[in-house]
Amino acid sequence: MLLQHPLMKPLAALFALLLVDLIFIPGFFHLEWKDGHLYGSVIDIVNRAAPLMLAALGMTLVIATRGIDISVGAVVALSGTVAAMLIGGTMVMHNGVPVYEANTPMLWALCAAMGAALLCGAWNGLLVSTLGLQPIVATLILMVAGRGLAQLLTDGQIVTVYYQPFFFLGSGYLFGLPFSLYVVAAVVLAVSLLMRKTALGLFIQAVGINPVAARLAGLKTAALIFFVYVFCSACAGMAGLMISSNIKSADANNAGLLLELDAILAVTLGGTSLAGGKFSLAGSMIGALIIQTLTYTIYSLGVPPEVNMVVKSVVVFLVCLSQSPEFKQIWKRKAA
Amino acid sequence: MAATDVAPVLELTGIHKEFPGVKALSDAGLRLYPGEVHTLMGQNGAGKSTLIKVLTGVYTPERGTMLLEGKPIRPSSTLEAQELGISTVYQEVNLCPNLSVAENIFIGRYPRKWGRIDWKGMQREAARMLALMDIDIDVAKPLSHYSLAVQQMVAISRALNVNAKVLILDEPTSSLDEAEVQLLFTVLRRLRGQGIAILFVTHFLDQTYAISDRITVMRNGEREGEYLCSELSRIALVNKMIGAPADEQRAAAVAEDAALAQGGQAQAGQAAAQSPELVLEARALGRRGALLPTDISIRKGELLGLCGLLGSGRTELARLLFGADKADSGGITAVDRASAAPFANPRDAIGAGIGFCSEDRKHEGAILSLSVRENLILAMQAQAGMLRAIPLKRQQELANNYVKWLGIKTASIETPIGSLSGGNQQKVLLARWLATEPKLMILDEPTRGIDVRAKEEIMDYVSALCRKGMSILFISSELPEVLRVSDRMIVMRDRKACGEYQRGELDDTTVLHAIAGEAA
Amino acid sequence: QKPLVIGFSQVGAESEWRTANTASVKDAAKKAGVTLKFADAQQRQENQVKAIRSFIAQRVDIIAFSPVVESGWDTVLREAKAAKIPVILTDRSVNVSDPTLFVSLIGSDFVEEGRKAGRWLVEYAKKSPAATLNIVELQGTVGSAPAIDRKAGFEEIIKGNPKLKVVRTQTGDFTRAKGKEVMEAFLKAQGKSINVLYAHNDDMAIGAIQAIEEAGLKPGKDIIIISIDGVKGAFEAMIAGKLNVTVECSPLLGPQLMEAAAAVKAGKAIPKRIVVNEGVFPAEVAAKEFPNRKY
Amino acid sequence: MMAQVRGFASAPYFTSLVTVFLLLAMLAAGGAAYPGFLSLQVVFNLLIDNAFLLVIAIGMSFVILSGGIDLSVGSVLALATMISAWLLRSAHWPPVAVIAFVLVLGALFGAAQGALIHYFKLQAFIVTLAGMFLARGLCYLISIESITIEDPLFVAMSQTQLELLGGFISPGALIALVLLGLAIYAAHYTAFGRAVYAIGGNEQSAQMMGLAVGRTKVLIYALSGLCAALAGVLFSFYMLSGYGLHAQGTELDAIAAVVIGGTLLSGGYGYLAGALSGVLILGTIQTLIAFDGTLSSWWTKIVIGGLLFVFCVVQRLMSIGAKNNQ
Ligand SMILES: Nc1ncnc2c1ncn2[C@@H]1O[C@H](COP(=O)(O)OP(=O)(O)OP(=O)(O)O)[C@@H](O)[C@H]1O
Ligand SMILES: Nc1ncnc2c1ncn2[C@@H]1O[C@H](COP(=O)(O)OP(=O)(O)OP(=O)(O)O)[C@@H](O)[C@H]1O
Ligand SMILES: [Mg+2]
Ligand SMILES: [Mg+2]
Repeated sequence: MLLQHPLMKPLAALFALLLVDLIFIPGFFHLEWKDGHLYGSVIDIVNRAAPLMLAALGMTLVIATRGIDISVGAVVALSGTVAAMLIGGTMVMHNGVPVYEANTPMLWALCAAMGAALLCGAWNGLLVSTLGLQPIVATLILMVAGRGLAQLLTDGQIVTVYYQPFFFLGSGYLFGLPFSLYVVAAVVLAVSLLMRKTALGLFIQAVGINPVAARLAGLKTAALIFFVYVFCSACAGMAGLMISSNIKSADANNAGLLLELDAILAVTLGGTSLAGGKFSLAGSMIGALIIQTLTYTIYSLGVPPEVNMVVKSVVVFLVCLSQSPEFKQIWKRKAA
Repeated sequence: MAATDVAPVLELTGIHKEFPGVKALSDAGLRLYPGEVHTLMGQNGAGKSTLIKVLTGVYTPERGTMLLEGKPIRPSSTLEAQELGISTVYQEVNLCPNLSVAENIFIGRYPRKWGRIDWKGMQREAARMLALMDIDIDVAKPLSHYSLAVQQMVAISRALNVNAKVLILDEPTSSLDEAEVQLLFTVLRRLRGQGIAILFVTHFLDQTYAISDRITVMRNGEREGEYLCSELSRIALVNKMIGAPADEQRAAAVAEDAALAQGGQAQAGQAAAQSPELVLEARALGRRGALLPTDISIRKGELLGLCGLLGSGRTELARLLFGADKADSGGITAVDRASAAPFANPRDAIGAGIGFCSEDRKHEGAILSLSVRENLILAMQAQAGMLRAIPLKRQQELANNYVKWLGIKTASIETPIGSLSGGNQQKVLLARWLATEPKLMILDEPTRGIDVRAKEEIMDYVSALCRKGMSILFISSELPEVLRVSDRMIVMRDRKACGEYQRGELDDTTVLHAIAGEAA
Repeated sequence: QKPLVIGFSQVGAESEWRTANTASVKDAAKKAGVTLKFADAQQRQENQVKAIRSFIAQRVDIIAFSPVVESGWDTVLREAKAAKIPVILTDRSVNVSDPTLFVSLIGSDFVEEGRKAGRWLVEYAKKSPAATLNIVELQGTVGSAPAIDRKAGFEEIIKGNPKLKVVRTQTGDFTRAKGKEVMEAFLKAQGKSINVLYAHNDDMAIGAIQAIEEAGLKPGKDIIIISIDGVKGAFEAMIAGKLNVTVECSPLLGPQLMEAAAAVKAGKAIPKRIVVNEGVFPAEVAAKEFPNRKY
Repeated sequence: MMAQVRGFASAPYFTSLVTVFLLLAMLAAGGAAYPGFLSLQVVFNLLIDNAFLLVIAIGMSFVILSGGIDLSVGSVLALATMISAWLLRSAHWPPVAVIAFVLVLGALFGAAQGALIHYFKLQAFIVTLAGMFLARGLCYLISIESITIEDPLFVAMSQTQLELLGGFISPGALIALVLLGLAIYAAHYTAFGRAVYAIGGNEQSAQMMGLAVGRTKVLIYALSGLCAALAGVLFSFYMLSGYGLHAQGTELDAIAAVVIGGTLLSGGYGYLAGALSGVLILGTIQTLIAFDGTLSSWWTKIVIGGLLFVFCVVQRLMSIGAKNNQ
C-alpha cells in the first residue's frame, strides 16, 4: 500500500542517487562538527538546494493552475540586487582596518527586496489573470526586462555586501543546521498548513483542471491566479535573498540564471503534471533535492565538465522512465 | 426484425473488467444481429458504457471473448475497432472543439482532390449530412461555437458517415429533444434496413420501445438477460433493471410515470405557486447573438419550466440569469439585492442565492480528477470563502449523505469523479448545487443520462425542495418531464420567450404548437 | 566635419569585466567625440551578426566588435568589406579565410594569460617545500574561448613540472555562485589535500574563497589561489590576504579603440595586432595598486 | 459595412491579422525614427538573419499546435552544426551526405523524444529538457571548441546573394520560406496536419475518433527535430562553423515567436503563418534596438521586454475588443 504512494517514485530516485554516492564517493555521508555546526556533503546539498526548493514551491502552485512562470530567475536577480545595494555599503578603510556598515537598516532592505519581488509577482499575475495573456509570454516579458532592471540598478557590476548579519540568511547556522533550511521548512510548513486548513489547495486544483467549471461553481478564478503568481515571485524573492546572502554579493548578470528551468524540472520530477491540477508540494521538494544531489554528485565524482550535461540528461531520462507506469509494464512483459 | 437463424454479427461473452476498487463488468455479454436495433439498458453504473469501451478497444478486458462475424477480435485502440467496421458514438461527446463542424465529421477520412483535402467538398457534404437531421448551421465554424445538442448531432453524423457493420450509440439522445430524436430514428431505421447492426443505449423507455427489436438488460456489470422488445412489458423491463421483484409497485410507478407523458401529474409545489413573493425578476435581459431582450420572473417555491427547440435560447437565458455570460442589456432584481444590474459573474449570482447546474457536465461541471467529495462540496466551499474550510468530517458526512440519497454508485467518496459512470457524475453535480441550498436553482438538463428510477427520485426530491420554498427554473429537452413537474411554463422560440402557460393550461399539443411557432 | 560613427557590437553583460569593457568603450567614445552605435548581443553570435548587418545598413564609418566566438565570421565580414566599412576587433580574434576582412585586433591573449598564471605557480613551486602541489581548477563556461585558452596556456607551462598535478577540474561558469558550489564539492571530495586553486576568473575565485573559509581553511595560506582578470574584488581579497595572485586582463580597451578608429578613418596604416598592457599582480603589490584600479 | 467589419473581427484568424498589422506599424515607426531603417535590404536582412529561427519556429508550431512543447531544438541545432563541421573536417564526407545525415539524425532524435512522450506518457517538457541537455552535451563530446567549416558548398551557400527587387536574400532565407509554404500546406491540406490540430484540441477525443495519435505525435516531434537539424544546416551556412554554444536560448525565442504569432500554447488554435510574423516581430525589435544604438546592455533587455509587453497587450486588447463587438 505504502509502495503505491505517489511520493514513492521520486523518493526512490533520490535514494538511488544517494546510493551511487555512498558507493562511489568515499566519505559522502561523513558529517563532522566544525565551528559550531555540522559540516559535510549532505549539509552542502540541502543548503544549496534551499533556494531551488523555494522556487520550486512557488512554481508548484503556478503549475497547478495550469500556468508557468519563467521569470523566476529574473526575480531572483532583482530581489538579491535590491537587498545587496541597500545593505552593501562600501568598505571603509580605517587605518588599514576595514569597517563595514549597512547603508540601510537590514530589515528595511529585506522588506524592500521582498517588495520588489511582490511587485514582480503582481505584474505577472495581472497580465495573466486580468489581461488573459498566455502565462509563458506574460512571464517572458519580466524574464527579459527583470534582469535588465537589476543590471540597470547595479550598472552591471557585482554588488558586494560587507555587512555581516546579512550573511546569516544564506550561510548561517542555527542549532548546527543551515539557517536556510529553517526558512524553507517554515515556508513549506506555512503553505502546507494553508493547504490543509483552508480550501486554497482545492481551489487551485479546481482552477487548474477545469477553469470554466470552477468559475461556474463560484470560485474567484482571477484572484486565485493572481495570488499564485504573487506567491511564486515571493518565493523567488526569498530565494534571491538566500543566494545573494550566500555569495555575499549580488550578481545581477548571473544570479538565478535558468533557475526557472530547474524549478520546473523539480516540480515535474516530483510528480506534478504541467497540465495543471493535482500537485504535490513534498514531491517538488524531493525533486529539488534530486537535482541538487545530482549536480553535487557530478562535481564529486570528478566527471569531466564537458560530460556534465550528458550525465545530467541521462539521469533525468532514467528518473522519468522509472516513474512511468507504462515503462514498468513493458519491463514486466519482458520479464514474463 | 432480426431473424434468429442468422448468425450474430457480433458476440461478446464472459467479459470481465475491473477498475481499481470497482468490478465494472463481470461475465457481461451481448449478441448483435445484422439489421437490428438492439437496446442496452441498465441503471447508472450498470456497466453499459464500459462494455462498449471494451468492445471498441478503449479498455482491455481481463477476460472474455469477442467474436465479430465468428472471428475472435481484440481491438487495442478505437482506430482498430473502426477498421474492423465498428463505428461508435461515446456517451461523453468526444470531438475536437477547435476544429470546424465539418472536420469533426470527416477527420480521419477526408474527401480528397488531387491528393489534398477538399475543403469545399467536405463542407458541402457535412452540411448535407446535418441537413438530414434538420440542423442548419455554418459547418465552417468551430465546433465549440455550438451547443451541446448540436455537438451530439455532429458526433452522430460522424458515426453514420462510416461504412460500418456495427453502429454503436451510447446515450445519443440525452440532450436531444423530441423532434431530433424522431429524425435520428428515421435514419436508424434506414440503416437497419441496410443490414447494419445497431447498438443503442438510452434511459428513455419510450425511445426503447419506439425503435428497438431486442433489448439486453445489464445489472451490476452482468448480463441480466436478452429479450425481444415485443415480449417484454415496461414494468417487467424496469423490474429487471432494478432487480428487485419485491419492489413491484415501485417499478410499476416508475414505468408508468416514465411512459405516460403528462399523465399522473406529480403533486409539485402547487401551494407555493400562488405565493406572490418574487425571488428573481429579469427585465429585458439580452445579449447580442444569443438572446433577444427577454422578461422573466420567478416566484418563491415555484417550479418554472422552460422549453423550446434546440438553440431556442434556453441555455443562453439560464447562463445570463446566472451571470455566466455577460448580459449587454436589461437588468435583474432579486430579493436582498440592492443593484438591479445583471450579474457580472457567477459569484454574484451565487451570492444572491442562485445555483446553476449546467447542461455540459464534461466542460462546465465536473472537475474530472478531483474526488466525488471535492466536486460535491466545491460550490459550498466557494460560497463559504477560501479561508473558512469546511471541516473534513463535515465534508465526508455531506458527501456520504448525498451519495446515499441520490443513489450515486461509486467505489468511495474519494474516487475521482471522472471514473464514475455518466449518470452518476450528473448526480454528483446536482448534489453540488443542492448542497448550497439556494433560493433559486437553475437546472439545465439535470436529468441528462440519468436512469429511469433515479430520475423519478430526483424529480421527487426537487419537488420536495420546492415545497420547502426553493424556486426552480427547470430546462429539459423532454417535454413530458417539464410538463409533469412545472407549476408554470415558458416557451422559447428564436432566442426569446414567446409564451407563458399556467399549470392548468398545460397540455402537450398547445405547447408543441407554441414551441414550433404555429398557431394552435 | 561630421563626427566619426562607430558601430560596436558587444558580447553582452555577463560579467563585471565585460561591463567595465563596455564602460571603457563608451567613455572613450564620448571623450573622442565619436558617435557610438552600441548593440548588446546577449552572448549570442547570431545577434552579433544581426547587429553588424544593421550597422552596414546604417552605413557607419567603422565597425568594431568583440566576437563571441572565433569562427563563423566570413560571410558578414565580407558584406562589410563590400560596403567598404573597415572592421576592428576587440578582445578576441576571429578565424577568417581572408585576413584583410579586418583591419586590426586590439585585445588580450587568453593563452598568454593562462601561461602567466602557470609561470607564477612554477615560481611559487620552486620555493615551496612540499613534494607535490595538488591543483584544482575552476574552468569558465564550457566551450567559451577564454576557458579553453586559459586552460591551455596554464597546462602548457605546468606540464613539464612533476611537482604540479591538477587533481580536479570542473566548470564554474565564470560565476561566484557556481565557483563556490563547485569548490565546496572539491573540498569535501579531496579533503585537505588541495594545495592550489586555479580559477579562470576572479569571480569564481571569490566564490571559492568563501567556500574555503566556510570549510575552516585559510584561503591564500592553506590553499594558494591564482586567478585571472584583476577586478576590484580580487584586489580587495588580496589585501585581505585571501588571494595570492591575479593575472590582469584589461578591459580598458576604449581609448586604444578610438585611436585606432580615427587612424583608420584618416587612412593611416595601423598594426594588425595591438596588444594591451597587462600585468601580473601578486598579493604583495595589491594594496599599492588598489587605488589605481578603475573597475 | 459595420457588419462586415464585425464579421472580419470575429474571424478566427483575426489575432494573426492583428499581429501582422502591429508588425507593419512597428516597421513604420522604425522608419520614421531611424534613417535607413525602411530600406528593402533591412527587411530582407530580417529574413536572412532569422531564417534558422523561422525554420525552428515552423517545427515548433506543429509541436505547440498539438499541445506539446519542444525545448531541445536549440541544442539539436547546435549539435547539427557540430556534427556537420566535424564530418566535413575530420571525416571528409561529401557535403550533401553530411546534410542528409544530419537531417536524418535530427529527425531520429525528435522521434525518440516523441516516442518517450507518447509511449511512456512522460511530460513533453521534461523529456525535451533532458533532450536539450543531451544534445548540447553531445556537442562537447565532439569538441568543446568551435570547428570552422571550409567546405566549398557550405561556403558558397553562405556567400551567395540572390538578387531580388534590387536587394538580395540568402539561399537559407529562401529555403526557410519554401519550408514555410510546405508547412502551411501540410497543416491545412494533409491528414497529418489536421491530426495535429485535433490532438491539440483534445487528445483523448482524437484518440476516440480513431486518429493514430501515437504515430502522429512521434511524427510531430520527429518533424520538430528535423526542422531543428535543418535550422542547424542553415546556421552552418550562416556561420560556417560548428559550435556547442551556438543558438543558446533559441528554443525560447522559437516558442515566443510561435505564441506571439497567435498560436495558443495550450494547443489546437493558431496558424503556421503566425510563425513568420512572430519571427519577424522578434527580429524587428532587435533591429530597432541595433539602429537606435544608444542602449546599454540592460536598457536593451528592458526595452525588449517593454516592446513585447506593448505588443502583447495591444494584440490582446484588440482581440478582446473584437470579441465583444461581434
Ligand atoms: N475509468 C474508470 N475508472 C474506474 N472506474 C470506472 C471507470 N469507468 C467506469 N468505472 C466504473 O464502472 C462502473 C460502470 O460504469 P459505466 O460507465 O459502464 O456505467 P453505465 O452503465 O454506462 O452508466 P450510465 O448510465 O450512468 O452511463 C461504474 O461503477 C463506474 O464507476
Ligand atoms: N438547430 C440549430 N440550428 C442552428 N443553430 C443552432 C441549432 N441548435 C443550436 N444552435 C446554436 O446553438 C447555440 C446555443 O443555443 P442555446 O444553447 O442557447 O439553446 P438551447 O435552447 O439551450 O438549446 P440546447 O437544447 O441546445 O441547449 C445557439 O446560439 C445557436 O447558434
Ligand atoms: Mg454510460
Ligand atoms: Mg440547452
